[in-house]
This record gives sequence, C-alpha cells and structure tokens, in this order.
Amino acid sequence: MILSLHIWLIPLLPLAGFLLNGILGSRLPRWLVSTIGLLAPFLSFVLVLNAYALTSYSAVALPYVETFPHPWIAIGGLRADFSFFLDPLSLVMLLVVTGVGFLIHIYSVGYMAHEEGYARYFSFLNLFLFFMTVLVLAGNVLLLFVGWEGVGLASYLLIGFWFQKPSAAAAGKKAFIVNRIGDFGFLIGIFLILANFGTLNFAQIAQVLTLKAAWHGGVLTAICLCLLVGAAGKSAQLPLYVWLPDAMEGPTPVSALIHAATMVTAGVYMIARTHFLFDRAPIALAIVAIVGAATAIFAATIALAQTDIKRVLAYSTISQLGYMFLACGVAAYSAAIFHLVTHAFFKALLFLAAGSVIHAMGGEQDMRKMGGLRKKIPVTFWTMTIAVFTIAGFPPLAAFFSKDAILYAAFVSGSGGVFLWLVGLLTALLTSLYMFRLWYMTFFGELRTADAHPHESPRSMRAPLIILALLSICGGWIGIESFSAYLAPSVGLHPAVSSFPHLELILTAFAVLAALEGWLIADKYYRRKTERPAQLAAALPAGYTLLANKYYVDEIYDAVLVKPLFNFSRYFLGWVVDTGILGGIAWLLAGSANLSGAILQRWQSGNLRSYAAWLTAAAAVILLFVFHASIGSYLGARGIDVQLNLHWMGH
Amino acid sequence: MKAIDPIILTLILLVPLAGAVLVALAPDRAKLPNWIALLTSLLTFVLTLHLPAHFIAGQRGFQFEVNIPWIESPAICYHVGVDGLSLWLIVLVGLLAPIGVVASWNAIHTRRKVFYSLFLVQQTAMFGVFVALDLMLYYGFWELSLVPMAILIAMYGRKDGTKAALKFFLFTFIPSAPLLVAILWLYARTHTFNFSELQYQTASGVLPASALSWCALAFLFAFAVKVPVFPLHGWLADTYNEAPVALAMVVAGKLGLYSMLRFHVGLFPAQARAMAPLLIVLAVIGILYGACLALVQRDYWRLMAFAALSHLSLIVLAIYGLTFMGWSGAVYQLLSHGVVDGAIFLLLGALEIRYATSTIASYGGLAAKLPRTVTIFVIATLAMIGLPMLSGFIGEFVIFSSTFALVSRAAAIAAALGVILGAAYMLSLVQRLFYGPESALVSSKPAHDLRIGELAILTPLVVLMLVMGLAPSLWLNAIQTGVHPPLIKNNVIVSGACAAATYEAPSLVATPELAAKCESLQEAQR
Amino acid sequence: MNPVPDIYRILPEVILTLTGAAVMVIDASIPPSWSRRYLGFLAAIGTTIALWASVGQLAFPEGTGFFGTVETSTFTIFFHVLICGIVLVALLLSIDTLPQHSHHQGEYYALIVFGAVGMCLLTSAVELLVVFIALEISSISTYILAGYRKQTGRGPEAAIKYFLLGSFATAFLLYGIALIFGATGTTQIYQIAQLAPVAQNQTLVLAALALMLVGILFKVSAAPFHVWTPDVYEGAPSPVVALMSTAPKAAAFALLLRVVYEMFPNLRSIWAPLLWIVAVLSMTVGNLAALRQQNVKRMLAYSAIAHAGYLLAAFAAASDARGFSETGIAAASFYIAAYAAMNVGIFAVVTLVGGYDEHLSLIDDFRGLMYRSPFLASLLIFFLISLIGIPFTGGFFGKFYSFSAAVDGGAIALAIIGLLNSGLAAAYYLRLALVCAQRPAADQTVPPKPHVGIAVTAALAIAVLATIVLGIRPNAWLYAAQSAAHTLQAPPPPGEVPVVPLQFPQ
Amino acid sequence: MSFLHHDVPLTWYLLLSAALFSLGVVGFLIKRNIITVFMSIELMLNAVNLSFVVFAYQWHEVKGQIFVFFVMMVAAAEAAVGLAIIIAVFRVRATLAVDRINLMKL
Repeated sequence: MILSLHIWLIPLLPLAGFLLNGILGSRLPRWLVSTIGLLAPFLSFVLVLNAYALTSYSAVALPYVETFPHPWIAIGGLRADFSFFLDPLSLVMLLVVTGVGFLIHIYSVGYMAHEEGYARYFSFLNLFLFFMTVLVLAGNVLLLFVGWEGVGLASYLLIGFWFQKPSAAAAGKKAFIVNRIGDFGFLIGIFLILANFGTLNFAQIAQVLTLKAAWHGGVLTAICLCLLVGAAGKSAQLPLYVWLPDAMEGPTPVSALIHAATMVTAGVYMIARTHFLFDRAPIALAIVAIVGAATAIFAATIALAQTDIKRVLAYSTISQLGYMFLACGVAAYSAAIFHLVTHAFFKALLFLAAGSVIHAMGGEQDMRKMGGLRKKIPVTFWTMTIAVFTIAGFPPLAAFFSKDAILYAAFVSGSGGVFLWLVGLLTALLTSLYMFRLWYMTFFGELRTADAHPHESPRSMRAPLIILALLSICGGWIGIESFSAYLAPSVGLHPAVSSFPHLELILTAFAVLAALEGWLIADKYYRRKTERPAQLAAALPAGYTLLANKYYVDEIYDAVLVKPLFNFSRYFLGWVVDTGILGGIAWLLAGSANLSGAILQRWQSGNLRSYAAWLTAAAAVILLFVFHASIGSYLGARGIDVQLNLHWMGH
Repeated sequence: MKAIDPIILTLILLVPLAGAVLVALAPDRAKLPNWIALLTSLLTFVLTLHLPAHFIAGQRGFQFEVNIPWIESPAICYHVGVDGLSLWLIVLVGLLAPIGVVASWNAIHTRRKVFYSLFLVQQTAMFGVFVALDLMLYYGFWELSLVPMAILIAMYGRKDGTKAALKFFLFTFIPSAPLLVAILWLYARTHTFNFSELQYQTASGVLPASALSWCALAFLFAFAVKVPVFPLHGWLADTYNEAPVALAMVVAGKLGLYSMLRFHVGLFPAQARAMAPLLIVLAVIGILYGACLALVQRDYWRLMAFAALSHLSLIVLAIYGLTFMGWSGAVYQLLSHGVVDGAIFLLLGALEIRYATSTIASYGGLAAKLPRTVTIFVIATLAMIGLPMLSGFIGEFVIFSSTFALVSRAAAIAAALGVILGAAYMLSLVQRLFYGPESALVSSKPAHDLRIGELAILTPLVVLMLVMGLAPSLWLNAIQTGVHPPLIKNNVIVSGACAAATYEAPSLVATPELAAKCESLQEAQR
Repeated sequence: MNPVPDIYRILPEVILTLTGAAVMVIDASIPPSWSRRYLGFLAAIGTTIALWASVGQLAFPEGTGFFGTVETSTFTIFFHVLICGIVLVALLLSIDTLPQHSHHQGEYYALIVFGAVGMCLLTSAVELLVVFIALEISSISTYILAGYRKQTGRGPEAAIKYFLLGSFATAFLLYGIALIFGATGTTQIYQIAQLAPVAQNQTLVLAALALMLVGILFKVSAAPFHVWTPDVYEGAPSPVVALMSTAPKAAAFALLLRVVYEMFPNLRSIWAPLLWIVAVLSMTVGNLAALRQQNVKRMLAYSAIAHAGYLLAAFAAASDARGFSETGIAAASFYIAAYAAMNVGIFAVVTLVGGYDEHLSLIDDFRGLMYRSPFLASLLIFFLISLIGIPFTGGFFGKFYSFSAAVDGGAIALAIIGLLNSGLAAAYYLRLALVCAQRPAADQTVPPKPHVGIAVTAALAIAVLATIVLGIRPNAWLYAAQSAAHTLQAPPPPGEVPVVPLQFPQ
Repeated sequence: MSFLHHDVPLTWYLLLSAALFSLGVVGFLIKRNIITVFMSIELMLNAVNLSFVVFAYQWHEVKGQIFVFFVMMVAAAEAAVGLAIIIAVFRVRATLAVDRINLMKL
C-alpha cells in the first residue's frame, strides 16, 4: 500500500507564504504577516514529521518518489521532470531545514520587530525555505540545480535586505556572483552527466553505474570535479569561500539560517546525493578531502584574529564546512551529514545567540567593545556557553560525536588519512581556541564601551535559543552507528573498518585533549592575561596582520581577477577593440567614401571651359574605346582590318 | 473560426497598417493617437493568438498558408505561412507591440501621430518578415523594417539621433545589397522565389556549389549584421542609446536570428555547415565580449546593448551548432529574450522618463522609493541571467547542453562563462540603480512608482516569464515541429553521430541493451 | 486594313502644340494685370488631353507615318504617357509655386508645353532629322526655363552653362548623325539598322556610334558627361528641375534605347561594355559626390547622375543573337517611369519647402520639418525612401528590375557594385530624411509654413500614387514596359520601309 | 559641282569638316568670351553641315541637304535664345568672361 505523503506540499507551503507576504504583505498588519510567515514553515515541518513517522513505521517505503505528470523540459533526448525524491538522506535534511528554519522564523519575529520591510523579510525567508526544500527533495540534477540557484537568490535578497547600506548590497551581489562561478562548474558537471548518461535522474544515473561496475575515473572524475566546484561555491570552500564572511551583512537570523545551518551545507548534501559518482572517482574524492581539510584549517586560523563577532562565526562556519567536506572526501558521507545536522543546531544557536548579543548591544558587532555581558543577558550567555562547548567538541555534546566520527573516518581512510586527521585535530584545537576567545571577549571581563545598555532579548528570541541549546546537547546522542545505518540506503555504509579495536577511543581522547588545550590557551590569553594577545600581535606583526586581513585573499582576488578583468574590458576591449579597431574600420570606410566624394567634387570646378574640356576628353575616350574595342573584338574576329579594306563588300 | 484561417496572416499584416493610417488621419488630441495605437496593437496581438490556438502541433510544413500570384514576371507571389519556427515569434512581436505603446505613452510628447503611425508600420514589417515565404516578399519586409526605425531614432534620439539612425540604417542596409544580388541570382537560376521550391533546388545539386556558397555568404552577412554577430555590432550600442524604448526592444535579434534559421541554415544547409565553425567561434567571442563590455558601461542603454550582444550571440551559437535540439533552444531563448528584454526596457524607460537620465551613476537607492519597479526589475534581471524556473534558464540550458554534448565542449564551456559575467553586470546594474543610499538626483525628484498601465502590462510579462520557466512544453512542442529536419533527404544536416542518437532515445532507461548501445555510441564518439 | 491617317501618329504632339500656341496667344491678348494662373490650368488640361490621346493611339495598329519618320508603337505610347504625366505634374506644381504676380507666367507654361512636344516627338521619331529637331525643341525650351529666375545670379548662369554645353554636345550628336548618313546614305533608323552592318566604311559607323553616344549620354547626364547637371539643377527654379530632371531624361533614354537597340544592335559587343563602364562610373561618381553636398538640389542633381547609372545597368542585360534584350529594355523603361515618379515628387516637395526663391536650400534648413509640417516631411521622406529603393515603393522595383536584368545577363559584378552604391546613396538620402525628422534646434528660426494649394496637392497626389502603385502593383506598368520593349525590338513591318539598294557613286 | 567630284577627293572635304569641327571644339575650350565660345559652336555646326553636304553629294541623296537647312534653322533659333541668355547673364553679372561665370561649383 502506498500512502501519499504529499511531499509536494512541503515546498509549496512556503511558496504560498512567499507569494502572500510578497504581494500583499505591505498592506497586511504585522501580526498577520508573522502568522503567515510562521505558519508556512510550521506546516511544512509537520508534513516532514508526518513523512518521517510514516516511513519509520514502514507505512511508506523509502525511497518514495512523487512526479508531476507533465515533464518540465522534454526536448529531444533531454527530459527533466518535477520529481521529488524522498529517502533517508533527504528526510534528514528536510527535518533540519524545516525544523531549524521554523525556529529561526520564530526568532525573527522578535529580532526584526522594529524593521521596515517586515513582510518582505518574511516573504524572502519563506522563499528560501521553498527553494531549500526543492533542493533537498529534487529527484534529478536539474531540479536540484533549481533549488541550488533559488537558495542563492534568496540568500542574495536577504544579504541585501538592508539595501540602503552599500556594503550590504555589495555583499549580496558578491555572494551571487561567486556562487555563479561555482554554478558554472556545476552546470558543466550537469552537461557532462547529460552527455554521458543521457539522463539527469539520480536513480537512473545510479542504475547505469550499477550496470557498469567497471567504470571508474576518467570522465567520472571530470564530472565530480565540476560538481565539486559547484559545491565549493555554495558551501564556501577554498577558493570560493570569500562571499560568506561578507554575507554577514544580512540580518543575523538570516546568517543563522542560510549562511550557517542550511544553505551552505547544500554542497555537502549534493556530494552525498551524488556519492555514487564520487565513489567511482577516487581522485576527485581525494581532492574533496584535501579541499575540505585545507579550508577547515585555513578558515580557523583567520577566525583567530577577527574582532567582529559574526565574522568569527562565519569563518567558523567555513571551517566546519571544511570538516564536512573532509568527511565526504574520505567517503564518510553519513559522518558528514551527521556533522551537518549537529552543526545546524549549534551554529544556528551560535548565530542566534550572537544575534541576541548584538541586539542587546544595540547593533554593535565588535567584540572589542563588548565584555562582561554574562550577567546582563543570562539566557543568551548560557545558551551561548552550551554552543561554544558543543562546537569545541566536549562530550557529550552533539559535535563531539559528529566531529569524532569525521576524525576517525579520516584517520582510517588510507594512506593520507593520518595527515588529514592531524589537520582535523589541529583545526579542532584552533576551533576551541577561537570560540573560547569569543566567549571570553564577549561575556567576561568588563563592558568595554560606555554607551551601551545591554538588555535581554524578548521571549520569541529566547525560546528558539533554548530549544536549539537542547538540540545542541542531545543532537549527537543518536550516535554515528545508528545514524549511518539509517542513512545507509541513501549513501551506503560507512566504509571504514578499524583493524585496531581501541583506535576510536584513542582518537577521541586526542580530540578532547585538543579541545581542552584550546580552551586553556583562550583562558590564559583572554581571561587571565588580557594584555598578552596585543603583545603577541606586536611580536609577530606580519603574522597577525596576515590573519587579521584574512590572508589578503579578497585583495588578491581583486588584484588578480576583478581589476584585470575590468581593465581589460574597459581599456582593451572597450577602447582598443571596440572604439579603436572596429570603430576605426567603420570610420575609415565612411571617411574614404567622404574623401573620394570631396575629391570628386573638385571635378565640379564651376568653370564652363573645364566642363567642356571634360566633355571633349570623355568624347575622345569613347571614340578611342569604340575603335579599340571594335578592332579587338568585332572586326578582328573576322580577320578584317577596317582601315585598309574599305571596299570589301564590292559585289 | 476555421473560416478566418486563410486570411488570418493577411489580417495580422493589415491591421497594424490600417491602424497606422487611422492614427495618421485622426486628430492629435488628448491621448487619441496613443489609444488608437494601443487598441490596434492589442487587436493584432489577439489576432496573433489565433495562430497558436489553431496550430496543429504535430504537423510539419507550413500552416495558414496563402499563396497568391502578385507579379507575373519575375514571379513574385504573396506567399505567407507559418510553421513552428515562426509561430511563437509572431506572437512575440504581437505581444511586444502593446508593450511598446505603453512604454511610449509618456515618453513621446511631440508628433505622436508620426510616432505611432511609424511604430505600427514597423509592426507590419516585422510580421511580414516572419510570415513571408516568398523570398522577394521577405526581402521587401526586411528592408521596410529599417525605415520606421531609422526615422524614429532620428526624431526621438536622446542626443545625436540622426547619427545613430544613419549608422543603424547603413550598417543594415549596405549588407542587404549582396543579399538582394544573391536572391536575384537564385531567381535567375531557378526561376522561383518560393521558399520550399528553393529549398529543393539548393539541395538537388543542380546549382553550382561555388556560386551557392557565395549566395549563402551574402545571406549570412546580411543577417549577421542585423543580429548582430561580433564584430559587426558597431551600430548596436548607439542605436540602443538613442532609439525610443518601444523600438529599441525590437531592433536587435529577432529578425536576424529568425532569418538565419529560416533562410541561411534552411536554404543552404551544406554551406551553413561549412561556415558553422567560424560562426561558433564568433558567437563565443560575442558572448564574452558583450558581457565584458557590459560590465564597464556607464550608461544603462549601452549596458543593455552589450548585454544583448552577449545574449544574441548565444542564440547564434545554438543555431550554428546545427542540432535540432539547439535550434529549439535557440527559438525558445529568442522568445524568452524578447519577453525579458521587453520588461527591462519598459522599466528602464520608465526610469528615464522619471529621472531624465540614463547614466547609471546618477541613480542609487531607488528601491525604497519605487518598490514595485525594483521588484519587477529584479525578477526580469533574474530571468535574464538564467535563474531556473524563469524563462531564461530553459533556453540557456538547452543550448548549453546541446552544444556541449553535440557540438563542442570548449565552446559550451566558454559560452557558459558568459553566465557568470551576465550575473555580474546585471546585478551590479541592479545594485547601482536601486540599492545603496539615495543619490542626489533620486532625492531631488518626487517618486512615482509604476503607473497602473505599466503594471497592467508588466504583470502579465512577469507571469509569462514564470510560466515559460515552468512549463516550456507549451511552446517547445510547436517549436520542435518547426525545426524538424528538412524533408529532403540530402538536405539533412548530419549531427554529431553519437549524440544525436543518444538524444533521439527519449530517455536512457538503464536496460542492458540500452546501456550497451550507450557504450558503443561512446566508443564511436571517441 | 485601313491605313492610319498620318496626323493620328502625332496626335499628342499636335494637341500639345495647339495648347502651347493657345497659351501664348491668350497670354499676349489679355491685360497684363490679369492673373496668368489659369493659363497654367489651360496648359494642364491640354497636357491631359494629349495624355489621353496617347493612350488612344493604342487603338491604331503599330506603324510609321509621315514617310517613315514618326512611329506609333507601345514603346512610343509608353513614353508619351510618361512624359505627359511628368509635364502635367510639373505644370500643376508650377501653378501654385510660381510667384503670383510675376510676368512671363504665360510664357513659362507655353515653354513647358512646347518642351513636351519636343520630348514626345523625340520618343516617336524614327528619322534622325526628326530626332534632331525634337531634341532641339525640347532643349531650347529647357534652356530658357533653366534661366527663368533671371534676377538672381544663378539663374542665368545655369542657363548659359546648360545652353553652351548642351549645344556643344548636340554638335557631337549631329556630327554622329552626319557620319552615319555618310556611311549608309540614309537617316531613317530602320534603314540604318539594316544598312549599317553592311556599310563599306565601318569606321564611319563606329565613329557615328561614339559621337551619338556622346550627345545622348550628355542628355541623360551620365558620367563623365554629367558635369553640367549639378550647376544647372542648382540654378534653375525647382519646378523646372522637377521637369528637366525627369521628362527630357526619359526622352533621352528612349532615344538611347532606340539608338543602341534599333540602330546598332549588332555593335552590342562595343556599346554594352561601354555602357557598363559608364553605368558604374555614373553611380559611383554621383553617389560619392552627393555624400558631401549641403545644398539639397545639388545633392539631388548628383543623385540624378547616380540614377542614370542604375538605369544604364539595365542596358548591360543579356541579349539574344540579334542584340535585343527584352528584359533589359523593359527594365530600363520601368526604371525611367519609377524614377520620374519619385523624382518629380521629391522636387515638388523641395519646391514647396524651399519656396520658389529658395530661401531654404541647405540640408540643415530642413531640420525639424517633421515638426513644423509633418505632411510635407512625410512626403519628402516617402520619396527619399523610394529613391533609396526600399521595397513597396516604385524605386525598389525600378532598381530591382534593372539589377535583375543585369544579373540575368550575367553581369553580377555590375549588380553588386550597383547595389552597394545604393547603400552609399542611402547615406545621403537618409541624412536628409533624418534631418527632417530631427527635433528643431533651439535657436532655429521657424520659417513660414508653406502654402499647399489645390494644384500642387493634385501634383503630389499623382506622384505619390504613381510611386506607390509602381511599388505595390507594378504589373500594369511592367506589362506596358514589356510590350514597349517588345515593339522596340520587333523589326519594322515589312514593306513599309523600302530598303534602298546600295549604290556606290563611283 | 563638278570640281567637287573630279578635282578634289571627297575625303578632303570630310577632313576639312573634321578639322573645322575640331577647331570649333578647341575654340570652345580656349576662348574666354561667351560670345566667342558661342561662335565656336556655330563653327562646329557648320562643320557638320559641310559633312552633310558632302555625303549628300556622295549618295546623291537630298536628305543630307535638307538636314543642312534644318541645322541652319535650328542654329538660328539657338542663336536667338543663346544671345538672350547671354544678355541676361551680362545684366546680372556685368561680364562676359566665361571664367567669371562660376558662382556655382563643387
């Protein structure tokens, strides 16, 4: 028996919310806008729960597919359907997206209460949920791409929510364009899939691959690398991560929802979704791992020197995404998804708490001006504390389990595994360090600014904080084994089998020690000897400046890519080619016509006698021509010389 | 309704003309010329809708065909007809007419009679190009379409309209001289101007091949300038900069691209095949070149001009990929480009009416003052840069994927780079116009958001962009019958062998046999 | 078959002559204070009757009259109708644009009508003596008309240039006639056609051909014999230019057709390349020099030179074994008609806008015409478009037939050069059109709105109608041109022209 | 008429006619007074007349002589018109120098 789950309603409800609020929102009262805005994700969440319940009690078998009867694109051999594909992977993602999404919607009611464009905000948020659920549910690559681009759009709109701020508008644009670079790779990947498989349907691709068990590497590597470029763009991996820190220009709930919990993990989801391709392309997989590891440590080092509370969290997000990529790269997809889920909880919590801090500080985001907020905003402090301990990886909080799973998977993944593990470990240490730095700088010591009057946030903001804090604590208790087992139909079983029985325990110990070490360093530097960081920075000016300026990556991109492109376009293409060469040719043609006109005009001297001379000359030429032509062609053909044989017809 | 089938095309051609006469005769009082023009264009649009309503989708060949002898010697006929290729383009032209009238509603104050008369004559000429199946008739409409355009650019040019109009006219008129010679030569050899007959004749091999290539080249040259194809785009930026909005939105692309498909590729497939590599290269250059230059423009009309160069080059790429799938994509993209460009032009024109400048730097922070404008503009922008679920994506995707799989991977990849740049220049346009703090100009003028008339025309366009993005089969079914392989056997363009077969199979279900076939095809491809 | 009375062969000419004489007599007999305006109408009515009479000639069998000196055939009727039509338009145009109280108005109308007599006769003459007389009749009237604005410096200058150079060229033509007479012993065209190939002294024949071509090419203002055209057109009054840029040209082209196709068909291998060169030269020179003109009439003069070139392109068309080319002749005839319609129209508009005294003569003076008198501007642009050769106007089909004849004959290079030239021509035509369409400059003084009277309206209506009809329904005219071409190349009816046996004086 | 036939070959007359015609052309080209230029044209016409007469004699054909009369008549008419025009020119320009008649050029 097949029950209809109506999963098509999951995206459509937020879409309805978007349309209602987007079109009518400006005329509706705020409470109605909030109701519509909240109802849509809530109902979606209920539907997802319903689907989860029905599938876990085996009322409905997974994978479960719903396809719109008419194809979306059907042209030649290209066919793409509106088909929704529900399997454990997408179900888990849906739970996170709608669940966390709903919480952040609630939070937003309080956070955005005094903003203009309240309805616009909620409509965009709903739009995001629509595209995100489409992305997650997509049954073929093209529909996934729809969601992929759509969440990018929502992100663009929400980053630029305060469009009067030039930095916000620029950040939105940057996010979109950098994502477009990634999408370029993604598109090429799609084309390659289409050209090589003749279908875009995930199930069919997987089927083809099953049939051809010997097919490894080659074009599959190319496909996977292209997909990786796309994933790196969306998930802010090296070298395309640059948009994410800037994206913090958006409202903080947006940062929490889109740029921490859900959208940015779409790359990870995509790799997991297409794992059957990556599994056949070991080189691509290795590159995924390397990119992930490099991003993780790279972003973590930058986070050490940031002073903007949201930027620290942004780099932390990049770093954590690196972890997930690392996991994917060692084919530990379920570990990646596991971390994705826990990360969604604690990073959303971090952002929301940071938002609460910012709210309390009246919009101030610079940590150097904070301090001692522990007493002023206790709920925020405690939830934030939970989040910090979670991300640092202390047991038994959620990230402990997920990070552990990743590090373990990396360690056992083969030849380069130990190295990857070491990088992961170091990142864990750094993570702990910068998170506790943030914690100390924000909540401990004395308030370092005079004109702030911190106050606790309203209930609608506190409630999500508490729920997320609970999730951050308990989220990992399910354990990687059962999680992997649940996901196995989607991404296959965890491949690594340890040969050494206590390896996992030892590795765990290392990880916890690293977290502890990070905490201790932070404690020393930012609580006990607060003058030390400045001394250290003075002692190592080059290193500090490098980190504070994020390795100058933005500047390098600007100097190497953007500026040259603009200069090339403006000066070479615009001036030299378009105006100079092409315009010059047209100008020359027109000029030569005009010049010959001017010369021919001289012919018209106005003098009668010269006219007559021309006439005479022309007459002479015609006479000459006639005789010449006649001698040559007319009579000459008959062998007759007209001058001599005057009486040739004398009969 | 069947009774009107034989005369529908004639009606479509005559109604705008009659409207033009009516406008010319009616007094220039109140908004009378505007209303007559609007009603005429709406009526024409309704008439064009008759075509898809009664078009038999599966049927190949021309429908609604009329063929009446016109001039005995040379044998020119009034021969018009519609197939899947031209069907929706006609509707598009019909749709853009009321948009043009609305766009001109407040922009044109002086000599409205002249403006609207010529505008409607222009409509007739454009319809004529799309429906004519007699080469001479086609040429007639082709040339006729230049005149109202040139005059109106000169009349309503912003700064130096005369120069731009002259440039536009000469750029397009001079290449049509070789075109006419080629047409005459074809007639001298075949004694017919009939499209279908000529198609047989060019394919039958009776005409000398070298002369045919010259003919094809003449055709191509004329069309390439009109599209325009890099490096023949010299007229485009000035024309966009000077032309009234209603005309700028139709000046580039449609006529030339349609003509390429119908009369270059359609008449001279072998020659087109020989020229294809060159055109693919030019198209790719055009895509990137236009996009790069659009990035650095300071005036939004010029920006739109280079953007158009980029987008139209993409369609050229699709046409000269010489795959049926690419052609469907090309026609679809053409439709989408018409709709999206129409909306964007209308909006930019509305801005220009309100703020009297097209310099981007003068704007800024409009979003708060003109929420409706910014909403629709952003949607149109997104459609333009190919956001999925909006109209631009379908055509782009079909073109890219067919080019990638069947023509040239390098070309597809290079062309896809244009997508990145497209997002860059369009979004920075949005940013510079609408976001950021209010500029001095914006604060100094009262804010008037879109009027009801503008909204009435823009809303359907937005809906259309969405529907075109969501249900392309509504259009593609008819288009696909139009770009079918030519009926004559040796006129068939042989596509990349493997890929064509791959695409012919509706979808590769993974049965062992099909998998084996796929394998062998891939082997063959290598 | 009843023989047609000889007088019917020249009925239109007779009617025109009588009209002219009547106009002169009345002019002389009415008091000087009376308006001479109605004389114009009288002349117009006479011309209309002549036109009607020409059409009536279709009822007669084709043939020659007056001892084989004048001919009636579809060819002559075609040109009669054309010339009478042009003259009619020019008369109507003059009625409204000539200054109301100028003296000599009666003379003016009479001269136009007399000129028409010459032109008509020129087309129907098949005897070189009549050709010469007809040419002189038309020339002398136009010499006088060219200098009609004798108070200005330019009028008499135009007249003297035209007169001296015209006579100069006519002397060449005449010399050519003398030589062909010397070679064949006759001046009857059909006889020459039969005798010239067998003449003893081919040198004389060739020289005659060359010299006659000089004279005729001068009249059609083909390069390099075009030098007089710009100066004369600039100096002559606009209504006169409307006439003399079309009607005498049409007559001269008719003569050229007769000379090359009927007199010297067997010398085709000589004159065809020659005309090819002249055609290319005319188009190119005319168009290039027109590019930089600031004076509207001068620009149109250069354009007239270019159009002579397009027309000559039709002469390069293919021919059958005897040197005849029906397509070529038909194309040329059609082109003449189309060119006449649009050119007379454009000069009518230029006259109206610029005024008889030509206070607006420069292109820049036309700026903003669309804004001050949209009606005239639209007409001007319409005629310019026709001159450019945009489809659905007479100009297009003219060019189309001319070049399709060339392509038919294998002269593809000529067609390409010609059509590229028409692209070049578009530049200056369009410049004028676009200047008209341009917004008036802020500091521009607004000239008085021209008065458009009933007569000139009729004139414009005829020109516009002709241009449109030739562009949309060219069938009738094309048919006429084809049958004209057919009669031109058909050999004269046997028996009517006695073949003089060759005699040698020795 | 007999001396024409017997003593001097016809060709000489034709050459004379050609020479006269050429003289007329040259005169047109080099003379600077309008009247003289005009006279040169008369010279050319008369040269042609000579040819006509000679050919009429050669062919025993009266047409040639008729032609001559018509040419003379036309020349007279032309002279009348021409002189009138010359007077008109003199009135407005006060000169008869050909080279000064160049108001219109280029």
